[in-house]
Amino acid sequence: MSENVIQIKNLTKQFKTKFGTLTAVDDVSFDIRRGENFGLVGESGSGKSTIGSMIVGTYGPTSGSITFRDEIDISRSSQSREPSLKQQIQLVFQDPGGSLNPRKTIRQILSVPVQLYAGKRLTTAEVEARIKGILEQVGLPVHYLDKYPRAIGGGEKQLVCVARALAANPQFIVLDEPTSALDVSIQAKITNKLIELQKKNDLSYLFITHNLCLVRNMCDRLAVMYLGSICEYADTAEFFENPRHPYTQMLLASIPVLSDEEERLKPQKIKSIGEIPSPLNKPKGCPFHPRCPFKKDICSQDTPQMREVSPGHFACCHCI
Amino acid sequence: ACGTTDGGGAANTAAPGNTGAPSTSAPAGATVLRGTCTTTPETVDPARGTGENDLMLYVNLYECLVAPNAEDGSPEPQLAERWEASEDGLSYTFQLRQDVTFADGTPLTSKDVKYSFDRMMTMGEGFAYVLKDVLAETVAVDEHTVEFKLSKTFGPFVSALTAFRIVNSALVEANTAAEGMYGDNGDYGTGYLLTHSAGSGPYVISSFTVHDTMVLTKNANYWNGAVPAAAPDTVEIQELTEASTTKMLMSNGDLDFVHGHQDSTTIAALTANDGIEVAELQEAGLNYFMMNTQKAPTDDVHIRRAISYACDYEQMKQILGGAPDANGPVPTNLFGYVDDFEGYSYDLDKAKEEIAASKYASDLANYPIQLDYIEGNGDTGKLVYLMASSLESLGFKVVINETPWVQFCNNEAEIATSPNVTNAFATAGYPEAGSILELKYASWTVGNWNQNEWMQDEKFDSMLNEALGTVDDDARIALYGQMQKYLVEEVVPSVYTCASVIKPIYNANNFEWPAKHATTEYNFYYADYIMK
Amino acid sequence: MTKELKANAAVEQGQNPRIESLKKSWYKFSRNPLSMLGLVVVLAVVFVAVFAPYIVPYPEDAGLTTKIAESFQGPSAIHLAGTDEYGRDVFSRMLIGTRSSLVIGLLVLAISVPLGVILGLVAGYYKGKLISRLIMWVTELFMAIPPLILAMVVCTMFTNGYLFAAIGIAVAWWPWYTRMTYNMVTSLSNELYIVYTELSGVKVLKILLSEMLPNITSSIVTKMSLDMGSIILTASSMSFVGLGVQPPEPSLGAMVSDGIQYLPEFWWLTVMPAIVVVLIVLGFNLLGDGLNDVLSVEEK
Amino acid sequence: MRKTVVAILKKLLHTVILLLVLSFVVFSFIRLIPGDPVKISMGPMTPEETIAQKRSELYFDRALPIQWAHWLKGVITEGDFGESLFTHRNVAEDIKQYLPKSLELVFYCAILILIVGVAVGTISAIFKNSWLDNLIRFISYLGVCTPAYAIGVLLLVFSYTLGIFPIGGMPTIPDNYVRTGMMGLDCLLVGDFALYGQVLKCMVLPCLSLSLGSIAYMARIHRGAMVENINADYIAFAQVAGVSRGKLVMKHLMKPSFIPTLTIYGLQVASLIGNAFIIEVIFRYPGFSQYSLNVIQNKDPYGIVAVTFVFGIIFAVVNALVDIGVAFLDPRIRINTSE
Amino acid sequence: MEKKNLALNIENLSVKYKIYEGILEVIPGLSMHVEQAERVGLIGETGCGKTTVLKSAAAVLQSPPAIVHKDAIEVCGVSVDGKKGLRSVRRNVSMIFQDPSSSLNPTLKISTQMTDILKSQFPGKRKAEYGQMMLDALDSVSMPAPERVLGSYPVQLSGGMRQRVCIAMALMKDTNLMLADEPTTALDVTIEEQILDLLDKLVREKKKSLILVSHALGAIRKITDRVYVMYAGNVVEVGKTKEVFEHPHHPYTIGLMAATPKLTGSGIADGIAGDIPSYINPPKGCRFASRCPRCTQECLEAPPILADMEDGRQVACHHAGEEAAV
Ligand SMILES: Nc1ncnc2c1ncn2[C@@H]1O[C@H](COP(=O)(O)OP(=O)(O)OP(=O)(O)O)[C@@H](O)[C@H]1O
Ligand SMILES: Nc1ncnc2c1ncn2[C@@H]1O[C@H](COP(=O)(O)OP(=O)(O)OP(=O)(O)O)[C@@H](O)[C@H]1O
Ligand SMILES: [Mg+2]
Ligand SMILES: [Mg+2]
Repeated sequence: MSENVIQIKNLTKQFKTKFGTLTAVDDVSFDIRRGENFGLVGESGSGKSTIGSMIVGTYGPTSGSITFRDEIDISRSSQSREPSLKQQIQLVFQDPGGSLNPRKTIRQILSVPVQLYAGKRLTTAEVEARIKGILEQVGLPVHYLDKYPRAIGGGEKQLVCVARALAANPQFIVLDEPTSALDVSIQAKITNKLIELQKKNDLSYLFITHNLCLVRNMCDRLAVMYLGSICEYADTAEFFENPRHPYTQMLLASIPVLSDEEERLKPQKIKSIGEIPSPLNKPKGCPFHPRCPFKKDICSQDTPQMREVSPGHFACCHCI
Repeated sequence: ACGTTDGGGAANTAAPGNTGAPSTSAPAGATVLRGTCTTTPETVDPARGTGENDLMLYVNLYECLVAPNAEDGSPEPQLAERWEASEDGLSYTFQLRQDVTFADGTPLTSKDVKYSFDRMMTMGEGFAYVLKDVLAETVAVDEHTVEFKLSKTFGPFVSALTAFRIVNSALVEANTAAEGMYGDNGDYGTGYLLTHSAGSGPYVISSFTVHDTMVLTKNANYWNGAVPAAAPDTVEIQELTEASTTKMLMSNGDLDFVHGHQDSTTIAALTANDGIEVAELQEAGLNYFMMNTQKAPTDDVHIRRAISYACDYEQMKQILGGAPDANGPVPTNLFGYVDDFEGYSYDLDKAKEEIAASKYASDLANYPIQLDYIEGNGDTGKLVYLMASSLESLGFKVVINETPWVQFCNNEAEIATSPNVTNAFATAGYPEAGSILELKYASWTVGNWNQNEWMQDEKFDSMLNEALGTVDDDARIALYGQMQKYLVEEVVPSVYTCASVIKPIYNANNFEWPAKHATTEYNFYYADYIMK
Repeated sequence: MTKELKANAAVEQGQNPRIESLKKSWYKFSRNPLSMLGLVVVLAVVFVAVFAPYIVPYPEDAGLTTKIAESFQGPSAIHLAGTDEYGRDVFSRMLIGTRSSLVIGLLVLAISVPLGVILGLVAGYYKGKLISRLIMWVTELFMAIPPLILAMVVCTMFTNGYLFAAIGIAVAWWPWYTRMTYNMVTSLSNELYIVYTELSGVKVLKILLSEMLPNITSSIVTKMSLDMGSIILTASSMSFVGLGVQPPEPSLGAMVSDGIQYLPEFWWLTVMPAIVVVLIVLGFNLLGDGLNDVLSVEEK
Repeated sequence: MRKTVVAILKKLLHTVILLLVLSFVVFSFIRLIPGDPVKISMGPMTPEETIAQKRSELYFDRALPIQWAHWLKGVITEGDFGESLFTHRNVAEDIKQYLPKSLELVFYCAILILIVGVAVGTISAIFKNSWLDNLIRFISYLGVCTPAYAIGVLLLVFSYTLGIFPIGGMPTIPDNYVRTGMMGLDCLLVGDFALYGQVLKCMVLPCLSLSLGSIAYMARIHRGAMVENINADYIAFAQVAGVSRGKLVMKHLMKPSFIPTLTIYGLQVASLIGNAFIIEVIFRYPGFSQYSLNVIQNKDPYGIVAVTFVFGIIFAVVNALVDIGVAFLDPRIRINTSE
Repeated sequence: MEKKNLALNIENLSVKYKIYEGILEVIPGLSMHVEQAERVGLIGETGCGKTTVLKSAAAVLQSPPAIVHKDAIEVCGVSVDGKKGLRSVRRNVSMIFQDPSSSLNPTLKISTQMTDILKSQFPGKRKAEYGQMMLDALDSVSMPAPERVLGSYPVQLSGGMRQRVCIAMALMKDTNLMLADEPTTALDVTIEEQILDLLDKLVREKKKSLILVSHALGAIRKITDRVYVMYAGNVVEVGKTKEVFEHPHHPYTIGLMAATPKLTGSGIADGIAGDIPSYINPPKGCRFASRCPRCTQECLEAPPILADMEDGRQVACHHAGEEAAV
């Protein structure tokens, strides 16, 4: 299965703000394969959500392209997309509370995509049956249908969000930090459910998070972003064994871990220093160079290019 | 006195000078008279105002060729020494006094008289309408002789001159703006006269803030002997609409007099205080229910008669604090009033008969009577209520509207917006029956608030023209008499409720009110006041 | 606490969730004595407004009655709030005057709320587009003038009466609803559930009506209740200067202003209707605050 | 900060343009209403020619846009707002006469509202839930619900019976004193403190009647803001970090709490001028609101336009001042608009 | 244990919040202590009452809505009771809050906020002296460009800088006890590490006692000696940090550890289903019962007591020592 679900080429997104142009995503390329769980990691403000938003069509890119299943160009905003495309690409947000309408019961919430994407008029009974089917898939009891979102817990809300995405019967789901608003104990339940559903429904995921440990445990491949650009991009196992980019190393080294065993897996010789600059005044050259312990003169001059350091493992650094 | 009640039509409270604190504008030791009224004049220009409040001001600042006399209001010389009319009644020659000077010391000459009349007739505002079709030309024959050439005979001519005031032409001309709507005459001094006086009267304006305060001070150069020392050195009149404030100021002693149509409760409350008294001044005017002769159902004379019978005259007079009777359309104290017909009395049975005789008898409910009155005009609201409930008991449907003054005027300007009946006080413009008869019933004076009757009666018009054109007094009175009889017995355009009496309240501890003058505004001639 | 439990339990069992949630809100609401006081006052006002002509001692006094002989009687058992200059019973007139206050309030809301909310929804949804700018521009235009002045200007342009007083006030009032709705809709547009429905291709009208509107109704209802008070105050200030309801029909503001000239001797002519105005406004304010508590807490 | 000011000035300009459009709307409206204000202004029996002449002088016989353009030209080139049919003089002069007096009244009210409102609100918040707090809350609730005219009448009667303050009117200011048109200020400028005292004394009642409602409202808002901020983390943090209690309340708590208060304050002050007419009528205060009421009731076209215009400007200026104040208090806004 | 030597001693603390819906019985009866120079961790799910405990210790809990009962809260031997006590307790604790952006006054400059603290700590000094003290304080938290920071408002600083400022401010007071309430949750991993290291260093250097609350279990493990695990207002497990992390006894702790994704990539256990019970009418037995795989009738009826285990650990579970069951 090497067919690409999503292929991103030279994607750039700029926002015009009061204080100038903000390049949220800067010349990013990667692809997501069919049935794959692709992790996108990076610190806050690095542009992860912006990429996700462009894929689902919240807004179009400034430049670059996004291709769906190697053929359909989807680098347009959602308004100009046809319904079938909207159906095939779904989205789950970080904040489960905010993504459910507090004035609607779970049944009403779920019936929207069910009816919208049915392609024909459904009877009430049909809708009901489908809703129940989906609810069962995500493992929520049927009596939840009559509750308002505020009456159920955070984890359950997120399951409803997943159910709502599934109701469209999609091929690809963008998961924008689906668990970071939840407690660890609940996070586990959701991630496991997501993996299970992926297998069952032959789904592909773009899994956006800043928790590297989580990516380690559920993604097939991952990309690390820093200030709008991707700095490293590899298979999960390869990445954790052999991180190449100084930022990824710093990131890994910073992870607080629970056991000595894990401690040993972390790169030892690098320490976190400096502050993350504002994306509004990005450093010239390599965006990471002000914090980089290995920086050379060239780093502050030229923007490094993405290079394949080993098969399937790309990094973007002058020093490799 | 003239055709309008006070401008605001509101209860004429008069504002004292400054009550909050002692006046600082008057020099120490000067006597100050403080009064209020609900609306102060908008200008000091004698060519513009016709309202009671305007006139109260004018009499103190300006003078006329002739003035009404104190006993009966008939004209007597003021600035003119004597006059004579030509045989054909088309020319009047006036000999002016030689000793008159304006407040600034300039002597008054025929030039001033000509200027004043020309100015008024050109501007066309104020009382100009009285002589509009009559006065052809004013000629200054020599320095102290003026000749008026008329285009047609006009019986009340001399009487009418009591409304035409003489201004200081030199002063006004010196202060005329070049640009204005009067061509060569620029603004004709209207700008200057907004806030300045230019007359020969015993007082001059020393400060005038529109709709707020006006301050009058003695004319030091008064030609007719010095203004009596007992008269107030300064008169401050403030505009004050809120009756309660007026009342409190008055009983506090912060106020010397309150002008106008206060309602009876206020008067009662105030006169309970020691020294506070009320003057009763019968105006040359009446309270009318003016019935629209063009609008159903009041276009039917039977309905109008029914309304006349439905009016509880006695109680209404009582409400107004015991006002004298009105008998017919002309005030009883006016030159030309004739009493040779029978008026109406409160008689519901007769009213019912009249209704039965009318074409609306079976259909009263479909012809509601709209009854308007002026907001805040003393006790008139009560009269209207009394009338309305009486009418309702007869089966009419009555809609009452308490209308702000301006709205009232606006409505009356056109037949479409005029109501069936209005209640208001109307007064003569010059002291003669012809004035009020023309103002209220001539077909050419419709569209003014004094005439909600909307009379279009050819017979009446020709009678009126004939009367006004008659120079001989007795003949004219006889004609007036016929008109009154005709109106009361055949046309029935109005209900004549009772005479108009204004009741200024004053503090007798502070000053002494002079002997009564037949013409209302001359009761506010401050030179006659005696301060204590 | 037991009631609370029951309410909770009912929700648990998944009966009609909407009704249950209403019940819960009601329970919360009813526990606040001030809100309940507000509700009681408002209900009483409504009751009085509807039935005043049938319950007052002298219903005829709302009209043209004149009983000059009985004028200016102080409060007594026969005339609870005394009589006025025409000898009419002030108590009866106050109660009947309540009706016009309420009717004007309702009329104003009936005009300004739908207008304001619809415009606000459209402007909010199409934020940044021409239509939105246009709407908000007009809104600002109307908000650039003090409401009372605007209302009076509009009022004097028409003739007097209920409807025109209401139109006058409504002209000054709708922009506030537009702006409020606009603000809420623009912030709702950033809510993820709206973003989601937009992304999934739900029609605009449906988003506005079934996703957004239910989320702003509670704020609008709260504002309406609070506004009732302000509108009644404004209307009474207007009738204080003679705009609006015309005599002989009683209106509270006009009663106060007419009574002022009889101060201080006949104080009841002003004081009594003024108290009624304060009471009505107080009632609506208390109710509004109560609703605000319940509805905004529910939101969280 | 400079950029903030620029932004605010831009907004002001925007408002002025808005108001010009509004004046056009008002013009059209006035032309639409039945009745002829020109005729009414000239007295009952004035002949039609004279009225027509007047109409043409006032541009009332011209097409609306022409009339409006003429008016606009007058306003822009010579500050000429047209002639009032109510006072027969230039509206600009009327404004000059009445507006300063109202502004002065509002100025004193504004000070009163600010000081008393904030003080009462602060006390209420500090003694949250005590009997004092409850009493204050109760009174301010009542205050918010009581119409200004009722308060005015009440004060009038009280003061009448007690005889403490003058119950209406203002002392006459000698003509040679007049500089700004504000009575008190003129007295101060001339140095006549005795008269200034009298002016102040006369202003007490109108000021009180006009402010009490707003004071109550401000107290409520300020209390709310304080109470909300008391729970803020930074207060707890400053408390643990050892900031003294006085500083904590008067500085660390007051400053952020003042932001919402100031916004409401601006609205209140701006609306004071519009709401003042009843008070001005009751207390015989010769101010602009009363004038507005008069021109509105007289349907005086240029008067109404000018009044709406002036109110619009006042609203805009007050709002701009509040914006500046808020930006001054709240660095978040300042920095966000100027970086 | 010699109580006099304790940096903090809380005995049988109970906290209720009165809110619109009713009374939240958040903390039913909690005891904990911190010894001199000891670093203690406090972990638990969102809403389990960690902040509440810290705030009660620092005596800054707002009442109302909080209703506090306790047998004792003593900081360095001084009880918080009475006005005097309160003041001296506050003098003896410093606290860093969860969210650096909300714990600095947004309307005051950093220098103003710091000076106000200094003025109350060291009254009567000259301006320049205060300035120097502030610079020193900022230096001690390795703040880049401290002068610029002093002249800034909080909005002008990044999250990491704000947290440094908070720490500097907390350190200005010479106290024995430092309470750190999730000082790093709002920050990114790389910055989080810097801040934790800094805090660790300072506390060690100055021999302060520390309570660190954190969601990041790794951080707790790195810095603290002893850890309290809380669940729904109760302490469910206490012990040496390393030991608790390696061999958790309480089913909640066990679930928590298992659910945390590991760098080793060994997969994720299924976590703990369900939510914290409502604090309005909390269950009368064990509050964890509804989510507990070991739950028995006993658990539903009586709340377990924190009991000593043979390995020095304390666990509040009716089934303590039955790890096998999970
Ligand atoms: N609509 C927008 N307008 C302007 N700037 C935006 C917009 N959306 C995002 N940004 C900016 O783009 C940058 C990247 O944002 P993005 O949300 O993609 O980051 P992220 O990696 O998802 O961060 P987080 O982990 O905090 O979610 C940020 O600096 C953000 O402020
Ligand atoms: N001021 C308050 N009013 C009402 N309830 C409160 C208040 N503060 C806290 N609570 C409630 O008390 C419970 C415990 O709160 P606390 O803040 O102590 O939890 P926490 O463990 O610090 O959570 P987190 O990890 O989210 O910071 C929560 O359920 C919260 O809703
Ligand atoms: Mg994001
Ligand atoms: Mg917390």
